[in-house]
Formats: sequence, structure tokens, C-alpha cells
Amino acid sequence: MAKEMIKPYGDTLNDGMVQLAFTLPVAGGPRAKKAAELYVAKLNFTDIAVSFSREIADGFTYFVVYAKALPELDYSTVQATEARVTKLDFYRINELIKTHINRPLVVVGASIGSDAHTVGIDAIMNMKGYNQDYGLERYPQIEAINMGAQVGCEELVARAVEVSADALLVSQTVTQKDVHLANFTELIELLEAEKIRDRFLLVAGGPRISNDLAVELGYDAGFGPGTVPSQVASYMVTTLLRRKGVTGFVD
Amino acid sequence: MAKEMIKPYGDTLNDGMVQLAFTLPVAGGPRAKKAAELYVAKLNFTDIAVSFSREIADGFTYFVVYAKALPELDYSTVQATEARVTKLDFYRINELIKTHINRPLVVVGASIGSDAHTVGIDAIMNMKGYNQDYGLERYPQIEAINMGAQVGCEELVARAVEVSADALLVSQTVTQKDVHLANFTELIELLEAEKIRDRFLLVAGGPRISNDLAVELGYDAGFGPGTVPSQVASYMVTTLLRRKGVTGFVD
Amino acid sequence: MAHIELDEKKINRLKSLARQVAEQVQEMIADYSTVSVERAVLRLYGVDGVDGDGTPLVNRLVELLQAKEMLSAGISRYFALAMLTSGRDAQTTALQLVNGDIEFAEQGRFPPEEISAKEQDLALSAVAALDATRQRKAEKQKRYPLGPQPWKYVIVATGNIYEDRTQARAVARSGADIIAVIRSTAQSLLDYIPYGATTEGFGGTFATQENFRIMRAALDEECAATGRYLRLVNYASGLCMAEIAVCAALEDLDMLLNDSMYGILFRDINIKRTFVDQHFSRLICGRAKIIINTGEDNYLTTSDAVENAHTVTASQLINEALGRFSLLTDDLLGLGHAFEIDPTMKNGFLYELAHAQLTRQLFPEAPLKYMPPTKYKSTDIFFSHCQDTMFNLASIATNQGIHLAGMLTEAIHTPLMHDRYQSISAINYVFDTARDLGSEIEFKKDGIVAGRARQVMAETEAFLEEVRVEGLMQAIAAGKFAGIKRREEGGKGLDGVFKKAPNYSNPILARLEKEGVING
Amino acid sequence: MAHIELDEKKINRLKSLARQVAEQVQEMIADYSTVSVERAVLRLYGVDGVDGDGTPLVNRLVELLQAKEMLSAGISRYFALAMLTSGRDAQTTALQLVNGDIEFAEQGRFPPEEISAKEQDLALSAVAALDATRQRKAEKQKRYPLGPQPWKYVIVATGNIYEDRTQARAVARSGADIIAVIRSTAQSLLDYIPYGATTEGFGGTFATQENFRIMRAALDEECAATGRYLRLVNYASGLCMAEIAVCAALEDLDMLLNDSMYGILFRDINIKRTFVDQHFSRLICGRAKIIINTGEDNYLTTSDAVENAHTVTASQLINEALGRFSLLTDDLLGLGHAFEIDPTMKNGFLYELAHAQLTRQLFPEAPLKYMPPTKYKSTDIFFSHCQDTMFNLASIATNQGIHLAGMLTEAIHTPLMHDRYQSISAINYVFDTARDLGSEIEFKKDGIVAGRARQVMAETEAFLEEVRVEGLMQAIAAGKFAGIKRREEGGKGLDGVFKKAPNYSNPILARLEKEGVING
Ligand code: B12
Ligand code: B12
Ligand SMILES: Cc1ncc(COP(=O)(O)O)c(C=O)c1O
Ligand SMILES: Cc1ncc(COP(=O)(O)O)c(C=O)c1O
Repeated sequence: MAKEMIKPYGDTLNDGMVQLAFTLPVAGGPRAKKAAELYVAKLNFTDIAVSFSREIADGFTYFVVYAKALPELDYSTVQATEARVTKLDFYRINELIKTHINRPLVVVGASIGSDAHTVGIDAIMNMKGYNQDYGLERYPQIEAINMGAQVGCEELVARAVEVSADALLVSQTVTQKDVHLANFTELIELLEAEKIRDRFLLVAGGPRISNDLAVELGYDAGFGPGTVPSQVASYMVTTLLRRKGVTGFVD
Repeated sequence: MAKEMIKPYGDTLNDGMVQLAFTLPVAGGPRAKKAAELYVAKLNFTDIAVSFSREIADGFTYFVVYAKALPELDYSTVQATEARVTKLDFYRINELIKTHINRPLVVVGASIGSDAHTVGIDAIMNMKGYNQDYGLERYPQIEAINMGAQVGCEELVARAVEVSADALLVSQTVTQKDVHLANFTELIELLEAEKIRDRFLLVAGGPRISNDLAVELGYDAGFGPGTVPSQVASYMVTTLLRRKGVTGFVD
Repeated sequence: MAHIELDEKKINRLKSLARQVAEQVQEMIADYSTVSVERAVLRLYGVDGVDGDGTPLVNRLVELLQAKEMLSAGISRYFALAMLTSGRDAQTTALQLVNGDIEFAEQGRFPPEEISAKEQDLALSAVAALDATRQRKAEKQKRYPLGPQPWKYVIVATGNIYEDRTQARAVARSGADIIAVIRSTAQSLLDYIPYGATTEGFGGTFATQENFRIMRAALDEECAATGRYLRLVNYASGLCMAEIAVCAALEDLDMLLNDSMYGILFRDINIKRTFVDQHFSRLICGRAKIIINTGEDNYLTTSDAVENAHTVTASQLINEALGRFSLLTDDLLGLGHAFEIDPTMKNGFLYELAHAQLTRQLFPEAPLKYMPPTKYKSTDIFFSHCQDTMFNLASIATNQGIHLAGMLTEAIHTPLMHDRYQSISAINYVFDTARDLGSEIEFKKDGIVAGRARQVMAETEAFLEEVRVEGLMQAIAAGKFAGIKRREEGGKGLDGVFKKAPNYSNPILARLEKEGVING
Repeated sequence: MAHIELDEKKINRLKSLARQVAEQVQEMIADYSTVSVERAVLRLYGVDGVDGDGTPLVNRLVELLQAKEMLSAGISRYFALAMLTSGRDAQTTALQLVNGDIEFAEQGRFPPEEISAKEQDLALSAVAALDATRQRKAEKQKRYPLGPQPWKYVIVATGNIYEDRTQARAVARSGADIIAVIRSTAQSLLDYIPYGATTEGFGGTFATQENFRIMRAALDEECAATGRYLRLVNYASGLCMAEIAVCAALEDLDMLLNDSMYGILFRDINIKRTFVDQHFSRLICGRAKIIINTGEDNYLTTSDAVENAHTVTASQLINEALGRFSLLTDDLLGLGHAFEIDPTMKNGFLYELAHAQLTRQLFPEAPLKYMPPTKYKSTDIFFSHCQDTMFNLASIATNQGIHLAGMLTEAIHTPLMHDRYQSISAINYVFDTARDLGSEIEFKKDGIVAGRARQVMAETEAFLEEVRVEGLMQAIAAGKFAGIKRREEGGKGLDGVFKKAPNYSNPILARLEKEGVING
């Protein structure tokens, strides 16, 4: 494949222009500014302009810097996955479930661990939905069980087994100290320990979730900011149908 | 000297937290985000979070990123000069000139080249001054000649010779394509060609000027944003007195 | 001050409806006490510290009494007797009780009058401690004057009290008036107060008496350095509401998050538990002059800020009415509201002005707590900074009291040191450049702003009417607040609630209620 | 709309003073022409292109005539005769003249009536060209409607017309209404218009007819893509004011920087030269429906925005009065002002509102051009973004016409692509969220805002009174504007000014003046 070298763009192709802002644990003054310049040089920049500096606390100085980044990136080598979603609408989704699965899909959702944020999972599951897109509870062919927030992994798995869920929807909002990774992993390990990982479609979501990250953690798919319910429903139904070997359902 | 390793500070010492923002010449989407992440990795960062991305023009995507910088800088090795200024006040400066030089100091100022910005040089020279600090024109012991902006180097030098100036104050505001460096250098070269560089105290100033930069370019001193006239006057008088061998004038 | 023409009669009607709602609650409160109230009494009597497992002695003592099924009379009398028995101070007595050296008993070798007298002694010095903190703070505020309202309120949330201290000092220098140490997540669900200095919090730092002390000491130094009084805030809401109020009072805190319904709705804490704890905690706040901050902003993180504006107003009125029963004066009522309308809504800012101005006019003397945009904050920090700028303007234009600093990184992470710096710079700019905007403008009589304010009032009236008819607890059970349903007999901490026996004794409560509002 | 109570009589007095000042100037204008006016005539007659040295043919022709000391009669008649002589079109005739194949002559073999008829023919099609651009633009605006005011005006300034085009397309997509291509520094001092597409500008891109064409073509595509009409702006002020107006008209530009005094004060261009060029250029703008943008903002980059607010108002009034003499209607008067008060000034925002609202009320029908903060912009881009947010609010609250987008990097560099994105996002947010704020608020009768507006009016009156007594040119010579002194016989371009001979002929000027305002 042809190389496709890129650099940041300010007002001229490949000028490399980047804005940075950070604090160094040093008192303000010319030496601090110099330190900022030298530090940014270590980050592979040239033409470093320390536009603004201010001592914002005893012994801490804040900087706004513009500089030109040196590295190039070969964009032709960059790959990123997105959950394979053939976007279907509300009616088509219900119809597909009805025709090909013959019973409502059972979906259990929760925000796990100590995470108390429900707005994200609610956006996907509640009747009302998100951004003018109905939530899963509104789908006649989906039985949506929203367990809310601060749900322990055992609790979630127990419920999933109890209702013979087709899919688990797991939300994580708090990411401080990477707690979301720990929580996601805990759930996978629990499912694997109980040898029931493969029973469910596992879907992760939250403001810092990408499909790549979710797949890396062992989930089937991941959805980030701005996701609407029909995307998730489309993903679930098309994936389950594909697994059943049903094809040709997309016009 | 003991090493003093520093890194940027977000909320924990040495966490390395830096904010970046830039545009890449690629269309928006997960691949663009991935590219931003990979690019920032090339800049020596880890824990890269692409907080925001948006395609802001066909084929151009803008990113706001938080990431942790890896390099450390040994602050004990960082040096920066500042124009050696013993800060004196209006009265003391006039008195020193009167007692030790016995005639008014002659100072010629200008914004050189095609630069039309006068506010900076005016702030230093005009009566009114800057930030509640009188301008050089107000000093009874200073004869301040402000030639304004868009002054050619020849013109400035001719005037300086004509009035036997003690000091030249040169301002540069426009820095696009490094035109300020070219202009500053042109002046120095002209003075050297005419072998009169040493006749004058050469002072540079402007929003992107630091003392280090000025000295590097062959000037005696440089002053940046926020400079007030008395700083410049203090610098001139103390330097000239030192050169004359007068000492002990500072209490 | 900016002004909207509102019907005084309608305002009075709202206040009277809220009073009636609160009255019903207050009747219930009179009949109950909780483990947390009893532990608070012990703390005020001088019991502190933890056992080998880190369980606070006050918890151990209450459990001992509970085990003996003697708690319904309150712990005061038994503890006074135990002190007489041990002949030692409260702390030593507590240790002896926990170690089994002595035991709680119905009757010892001391006559009832002597026990009562001991109780009164203890209560007297407990209340004296509350008076002392009030006076110390007044002193400090004389030396280091308070800035003008809106006061700039900034959070620190590193999880480590020592890092918090560094951050607090930084932001004090850039001009903040109030520092809030955000609590480690879900501390409100702990049925005890952790002990000592802590360095491992989660999204925040544990509220402990020692952490309070460390931070207050640092801020006292900053007062001296900056010449301005710096207020310190923490969180009371939760299972330990009353006890945290005690710790806060003892350590000279200035404000506490203390809402009558937050715990019920957002933490599923039992209704009775919350109301009973709340009353005692507020009596303490009132006496120690701790401003309470209520949590109406929380409604808008889950519900729509336009659709549900009236629930915010209703909750403010109920918080005020209940506050009155707990002897809180207007200057201590940091009633909450928030700037949470979708930024893409046409004329959203006019609606924000209407809501903020309505709150201002309904509670003209209260130091209103105004929360910045959070839910619709962009991860584009520059855009987010604009949102905060408009919030800052709404705040100064409508003359709010306690201004929570919006953070440009709200949608990304807990604030970094320079995020706070940016926030304070922006606030200072807007507050100065538009300082008297509020007193310059009038809203058109039949404009969008005035119309919206009147509409919210009308919706609030209808809503409170319903709540009054059903009763507050039934209304909560029916999900009328924030769409969350909580049953009277459900929720956490119910097992810590008990009906007072006829011989129930809590001389601190009695004294605070009887003495009424004390100033000076 | 927001409103300040102002005395109608005082407003009328200001307008009448300004008219008197302008009258004196206009009398002088009638007696003179300039090389630039003559070159503009040639351009409208159809002469374009440059010689081997890059000198425009129009400059060569005027110089030829000047060398023969025949210019005082105007070039029109001589050129018409030359065309009759060559029997070819204007461009070929021009080339023949430059190559010496034919010569300018007093009298050829054609009778005076035939020459006059030729002149009238040429003038007729010149004016038809101006009518055609007006109609083309009207057509486009019917297909692609204009957005509501304030219109978002964004600059591009890379120096390279092709990069500018990329940047312009980007910002058109994010919602800008107007794109201005900033001119290479000090182009106003060039006594000719550079030719062709250019890629090496300095702080901006050269104004050339080809550059205009390239950019207009790109924006036409964006109109189709976005369904909104996108206006294109460039700069007329300077030694080629009239000629640039011609090029702009021919290429369907929508706005031109065109101030009656900018060149005099800020570029030291001769006073007469400026006024004479300005009149002809504005006649062209009026006929081609090009909105002019005046440059009052420039006063405040060197003088204090509070102290010198009245010089801004006075200049607006003069620009308006002179504009009237050049047949500019209200809808073409983009009178300038700026948000340049020191951000640390207490209640500075109230003063800004007063200035903006005063301007609004003095010129209720004009599409006022409102400039963002620049001088006090911080290099802290976050703080700078707040300043712009407040500017955006002042603009929507006082209903400005042409809103120049403030850039968060103003104090650092010419805008990068994402700086513009941020700027437009912030404007869109504020304009939407506070869309009807202006019609919601009234300023208190005796408040700071109203008082300030009245004070500026009073200062303006006193100032204009002085100017009227001395005469505008003497006032300028005395340094009354921006503290800059310019003598009537000083400044650049004086040698290009000449007194019209009795037989002076400029049928375009005559026709435009005679036909008056033409719409449709
Ligand atoms: C509302 C809110 C709260 C509310 C939550 C109310 C509730 N019932 O949810 C309250 C006030 C209770 C709260 C509390 C706390 N919060 Co909070 N909160 C927020 C806030 C303002 C908005 C979050 C939100 O609702 N977004 C809107 C939804 C729709 O977006 P979303 O979650 O991204 O969801 C979308 C997608 O991600 C996706 N999605 C999400 N989940 C899922 C799941 C699946 C399966 C799928 C397919 C998709 C999907 O689809 C959704 C729709 O598109 C954010 C700041 C912000 N603006 O982001 C802070 C924020 C998330 N909170 C934060 C913190 C620290 C806390 C506390 C820990 C603070 C404290 N010490 O008390 C507490 C405790 C919470 C806890 N234990 O978890 C931090 C997290 C920092 C970090 N990165 O770790 C933030 C970023 C604020 C900050 N800057 O400090 N919070
Ligand atoms: C005012 C202004 C103008 C005015 C100038 C009026 C005048 N008579 O000076 C006008 C409108 C004419 C103008 C024109 C242009 N400007 Co201009 N202008 C500015 C503006 C808004 C403020 C500059 C200012 O006055 N600062 C205030 C003074 C007090 O600060 P200062 O200069 O830093 O001076 C202090 C110190 O640096 C120091 N100092 C300065 N000089 C000296 C000298 C000595 C000896 C010493 C000791 C100290 C010293 O002391 C001073 C006091 O503390 C800046 C943006 C900004 N906010 O900075 C753009 C800016 C400087 N301009 C810019 C540009 C591009 C232009 C133009 C080229 C645009 C165009 N294409 O037409 C033109 C042409 C100018 C030219 N040929 O040079 C750019 C420069 C970009 C760059 N980095 O290269 C800026 C940054 C705007 C932008 N973001 O695009 N401009
Ligand atoms: C009134 C009130 N109390 C307490 C809290 C938070 O406490 P916790 O997270 O421990 O429940 C909040 C949250 O914002 C609040 O508004
Ligand atoms: C009215 C007017 N014309 C022209 C210009 C700039 O043109 P130049 O830099 O070529 O003088 C400006 C600058 O802002 C202006 O305000």
C-alpha cells in the first residue's frame, strides 16, 4: 500500500502545529519558561513558543505552548475497528427478531462495580431513549432489564443466567485510576470461571469506551459517546442472526 | 549539583499530565482517532485519551487530547538569563545619570522593517508610559527619540549616529515566518559593517522576545511582554555605569 | 438587582404549602431517633477514636446498647451513668465500655437526679463547643474579611488529603473563597465515619475529622497569607449526617452538603433515617453557624432541566421549610440549583436567567448555591469553557450566593491544578467586568424570562399541592421527585432507626431546640 | 431590542453637525481627481493586465497621459479617442498605447461629439457591469438565503490564495456567513494593484482581481453545498481605493473595508487623495451593492477605549454623512466599532454594552461592524476565549450586524484552522442560547449603561462642534483623531492628486452621481 505520511496541520500542510498546556512543579520566571521549552523539545517538537506562563501556586507554573511536531505518521498503516453495525431502524429490528428468532431478545444491562452513573445505560435502555431514538424498553421484541448502577458482577451474572439473557450491556463512566478496566475484566473473568462466557453477547459502553478497547478486554463490542439505542439494537440483532447463520437480511 | 528531575503535574507529582490540541489532515471517525492516539505516542506520551475529535473541514479532523508525558527533565541543568536589572525607580535613575554621566542619556527607539506596530515601543518611550510607570520621554535626564514604526535599519542607524545615541531600542511585533529574526539580524549586520556596533547599547523588545534570544542575536539585552519603562531605564543606566567602571551605586 | 415581577400572594402560597408539607414530616421526626443521632451525641460528649479493627468507638458503644435492646431510651443517660461509674472522662469511659471493663446498665449506684445532672453537664459543654466554633469563626472573619458574593467555590478531589491540601492552597491563592473537599465515592453509604488522615480515596477524599483538621489548618494559614477568609466545606448527607455535622463543627468547617432528600433519592437511604438525622444535624449546623448546601442540582443530572425545573423549586421550598424547624436562619440556607439546560436550546440562557432569578427572588436572603453546567459539558474543553463563562454571567447578573466553579474538563476528569486556575480566572473576569449588570437591567414584564419564571411558579404550586395532599413520604414513594421511587420502609439504614421510648433522653437535642436561634 | 432612552433632539444635532463637517469635505472632493480614480475608469472601460515588468496597463496609461501633462482633463476622453483611433476594444487599444503604436492626443480625426458618444457608450457598459454584479448577487441571495444578523465574519490570512481557499471552505462549513481575505501587510501603500493569483503574502494575501475571482468561485461552491449565501470581503482602503472597488465589483464581492479616514490616519496617505478616492470608490460600492466596512476599531488599538469612545462615534457619524454624499444607503453602511475595554476594568462590560447599544441606536438600519477584543487579548488562550464569549454576548444583546469572530489566539498568531473552528462554535452557542436577550432586557433609566451612553453622546457633540468650526482637515492636522497629526499637503500619494480642469470628463462618475440610488 502507498505510504501516506501525515503531520498536524495549522495553516499549511505538514507545518506540524500543536498546542500544549501543562504545569511544571517549578517557580515562575525565565528559568521556568526555559524549562518548559526544553521539556517540549524532549517531546519531539521544534519552533517552540511559550505563549503564556504563570505561577499558579507556590512552586507550580502553568504554560500554554505552541510548537511544531517533528514526527510523521504513516496513515496508511492506521487501523481502527468499529462495532460492525448495519444500521437498521426500530421497525426492521423488531421484524427481524420476530421473523428469525421467534421470541423476544432478552437483554440485561447494568453499570457495574462502584460506578453510580446511570445516565449512559439509561440512555440506551429506558423507554425514552436518547437523541430522538427510542430506548430498548420500547422495542416490543426486546425484553430489556435495566439493573441500574452499582451492580456487583455476581449479581449481574446471576440475573443473566436466571432470565437466559441473550446479551449483557455493561456501562462504566468513572475511569479514575483505570477502575473501569478492572471492573470490565472482573466480569469477563467471572463469566469464564463459570464457563458461560459464550452464552451471551457482551457489550461494553461508556464515555471512554471504544470498540477496540472493548474487544481487547474480551467483549464482543464497545460503544462510546453519542451512541443511540438503535445502533446497539442493530448490532445485537445482526450479530445474533449472523451467528445463527441467517444472512441476506439486509437490503 | 544534585539532580532535580521534573515532569508535568496534573494532580499528583510526576503524573506527567499534558493537554494537547491539534488538527490532522484526515477525515473524521475511529481511524482518525486512532491516528491521533498513535501520533501522540510518537511524541513520547503514554495513557493517551483522545477526549474530543471532530471533522472541522472536509478531510481535516481536530482533536483535544490528554496524555501523560514520559520524559523527565533535570531542572538543575536549566539556565536562563534575564537582562541584569537592578530595579531602580524614576528618581534614582535620573539622579544616577545626573551625577555619574553628567548629561542626558540619548535613546533612539523604533519598530524596524515593515513592522507597523507602535504600541509596544510607545509603551516604553511615550510620556504616558505603561502600567502606571512613566515612559522614557518623562525622564528629565533622558532624551528619548521615538522614530515610530516601519523604520528602515539605515534610517535608524543614521539617526543614532547623528544624535550620538547611547542606546538603541528596537521593537518587533510581527513574527510570522520569523521576520523578526531577519530584521534584528539585519540591524546588527549593518552596525557591524559600519564598525559601530560597540558605540551603542542595543536593546531588543517585543511580545516574543526573551533576553536569551536577544543575546543570541547579538543584542545586549531583550525584554518581553509586560516590560515597564523603568525596567528598561534601570537596565540602561546600570549597564552604562558598570561599563564606565562606576560601582557601588546600588544601595 | 435584576427583577422579575412576581405575585407576592403566589409566593406566600408556595411558602405555606411547603410549610404544611414539612410539618407532617416534622411530626414524624419528633417520634424517632437513629443510631447516627446517638453516635453524634457521644461524639459531642467527647468520645472519639477507633478500635483495633478501625470501627469507631461510638459505633461500638451504640451497638453494645442496641445488643441489650436498650437504645430506645437514647444513649445519653446510659453513657452519663457509665461515666459516673468509671469516674473518668468520656473517652476513657468509652474504652472501658468497649473493653468490657464496665457495662451499660439500667441503673447503677447513682440516683436519677445525679445521672440527669451529669447528662446536663455533658450537654452544656457539648453546646458550649458549638458556641465556641461559632465564635472562633466569627473572630477569624473579623480579621480576614469575607469576599463579596457570589463566593467562588472550588472543589479538590485527589483522594489524598495531602495532595488535596496542595491543590487547595493553590486555588486559595488564585482567589477562591470556598474550598470543598469532595468525598470518596459513596461514603454516604458507610454507616460509620472513617478515622484519621487518609490518602486513598476514590473520586474524592474520605470525610474524617482528622482530614477536616488538616485542611482547616492549611486554610487558616492561607487566610493569614491572603488576608481573606477561606471557607471549608464537606459533605454531611448520608448515613452519618448528624455525626459528620459534629466533626465539622468541632473542626471549624463553614459549610456542609446537607439536603433533606438527597440521601433518600440518590443513595436509597431510608426515608425516616434521613429525615431524623437531618433534623439533628441541622440543629448542630444552626448553632455552629455552618451553612448548609442542598442538593437540588442532582435532580437535573438525570431529569431535564426545563421539564423538571419545578421539582428543583419545590425541593428548595421544602428544604427551607424543614430548615426553619431545625432553627436554620436564612443566612445558613445554601439552597441549591443549577445551570443545566441543553446548550443547543434556543434562548436556553434566558431560561437559565429565569430560573436563577426566580430562586433569587423566592429566597432573597439565602446564600444560594449555584451549580455550573455538568451534564451537557463538552469534552471540547474550549467549548466547555464558554459554557462556564455564560454560567458565570448568569450568576453575577442574578446575584447568587455560592458560586460553584465550573471546570473546562468537567466531561473528562476530576480537576487538575491548572483547570482550577482557568476556572477562577474566568470567574474573576466575568464577575468584575459585569459586576453591576444585575442592577442595570430589568426584564420585560411579559417577556420570555418573566413568563418562564411565572410558569415554573405555577408548576411548583400544582406540584406542592399534590405533595401536601399525599404527604411527602407518599409522594416520594410515588416517584414524584426525580422519577425515583423510595418506600418508607425500604432503603439503607432503616435498621438504625428506632421509635423513641417515653423515657428517651437527648439533652443536646432538647437544649438546642429549646434555646432557639443563637447569634454572636 | 434592548433600549436606552436617548434624546432624539441630541441625535439629530449630532447628525447635522456631521453633515456640515462632511459638506466642507465634499466641496473639496468635487474639485479634484486622482490617478487612482482615472485608473478605475480605465478598468471599468475594460482595461486589465500588466506589462512585462508587472506594472498594470492602467498605471502605464495614466503615466503616459501624466507625462504629457494632459491628465487634468481626465483620461476618459483621451482613451475614448484612442479607441476610436485604434478601432479596437479597450484592452487592445491599451496595449497599442503602451507599445507606442498609437498615442494619446488632444484631437484626432474624430469630432468631439463622436468622442463624447464613445465615452457615453463606455460609461454605459461600465455602469451596466455594476448593475450586473448587483443583480447576480441578488439572484444568488434568493437561491441561498442570508443567515440572520449578526453575521459571522471570519478572516483568512495565510498569504497564499490557495491555502486561504482551503481555510475559507473549512470555516464556511462550520457556519460562517462572511469570509474576509486579509490583505498582505501595507498593500494600502502600493500605488497599483498586483496582478494574478498570488501565493506569497505577508500577514495576509494580496488583493488582486484574480485572487478575488478564485475565492468567489470557491465560495459559490460552498453556497451550493451549504445552502447559505456566503459573503466575500476584501480591503479597498489605501492608494488604490477606487480601483479595488472596481475589481471587487467585477468579481461579485460583497463587502469592502472602506473608511474615509483610515488611510490618512493609519497609513499616512494624503488627505485629499483619500477623500477623493473614497468618494468614487463608494459610488461604485453603492451601485454594485457592496457593503462598506469602516475602520473605527483602529482608533482603539492605540487610544484608550473608554477615554476615546467619542472619537469612534464621531468618526461613524462622519463616515455616514460622507457615505450619504456618495449615495450609500443605510443597508450598505457597515460602520465600525470595537469591544476593546481593558478586561480588568470594573463594570467594563457595562461600558461595552453602552457603546454598542449607542451605536445601534444612532444607526438603527446600518449593518454595524463589531470588532472583537484584540489589544487586551491574553496569550492564555483559555482566558482569551472567555473574552470573546463576552464579546459575542454583547453583540447578540445589542443586535449588531457584522460580527467579526474573535480568535482565542489573537495575541499569538494569525488564526489556524482550528482556532476558527473554536471561534465559530463559541459564537453559535452564544447567539443561539441568548438569541432574544436583547429584546428581553431594558437598561435602567439612570443606570451606568444609560449614563455612559449619554456621556459619550455629549462628548461627541462637543468634539464634532470643534471639528465643524475648524474644518475636518484642520482637525486632522491638529491631531484630534487618534492623536495622529496629518497635514493637508503631506502624506503618501499627494502627487497623484490633481485639480480637475474645466474640461474634465469622467462620465462614469457623472452618471453614478446623476442616477442616484438604484435598487433591484
Ligand atoms: C451526571 C453525573 C453524575 C451524577 C450521576 C447521576 C446518575 N444517576 O447517573 C452524580 C451527581 C450522582 C455523579 C456522581 C459522581 N460522579 Co459524576 N458525572 C456526571 C456527569 C456530569 C454526566 C455524566 C452523564 O450523565 N453523561 C450523559 C450520558 C448520556 O453520557 P454517557 O454516560 O457517556 O453515555 C453515552 C455513551 O457513553 C454510551 N454508553 C454509556 N454506557 C453505555 C453502555 C452500553 C452497553 C452502551 C452500548 C453504550 C453506553 O451511550 C450513552 C448515550 O450516547 C459527568 C461529567 C460529564 N459531563 O460527562 C460526571 C463524571 C462522570 N463524574 C465523575 C465523578 C468523579 C463522580 C463522583 C465519583 C464524584 C464524587 N466523588 O462523588 C460521583 C460518584 C459516582 C460513582 N460512584 O460512580 C467524573 C469521572 C472522572 C473520571 N473520568 O473518572 C466526571 C467525568 C466529572 C468530573 N470531571 O469529575 N455524577
Ligand atoms: C494593535 C495591533 C495592530 C495595530 C497596530 C497599531 C499600532 N500603531 O501599533 C494595527 C491594526 C495597525 C495592526 C496591524 C497589523 N497586525 Co497587528 N496586532 C495588534 C494587536 C491587537 C496588539 C499589539 C499591541 O499593541 N500590544 C500591546 C503592547 C503594549 O504589547 P507589546 O507590543 O508586546 O509591547 C510590550 C513588550 O513586548 C515590550 N516591548 C515591545 N517592544 C519593545 C521594544 C523595546 C526596546 C523594549 C525594551 C520592550 C518592548 O514592552 C511593551 C510593554 O510591556 C496584536 C494582537 C495582540 N493582542 O497582541 C496584533 C498582531 C500583533 N498583529 C498581527 C498582524 C499579522 C498584523 C498585520 C500584519 C495584519 C495585516 N495583514 O494587515 C497588520 C500589519 C502590521 C505590520 N505591517 O506590522 C499579528 C502578528 C502575528 C505574528 N505573530 O506574526 C497579531 C499577533 C494578531 C494576530 N493574531 O494575527 N495590528
Ligand atoms: C446534598 C448532597 N450531599 C451529598 C452528595 C454526595 O455525597 P455521596 O457521593 O457520598 O453520596 C451530593 C452530591 O453532589 C449532594 O448534592
Ligand atoms: C478600514 C480599513 N482599511 C484597511 C485596513 C488594512 O489595510 P492595510 O493594512 O493594507 O492598510 C484596515 C485595517 O484593519 C481597516 O480598518
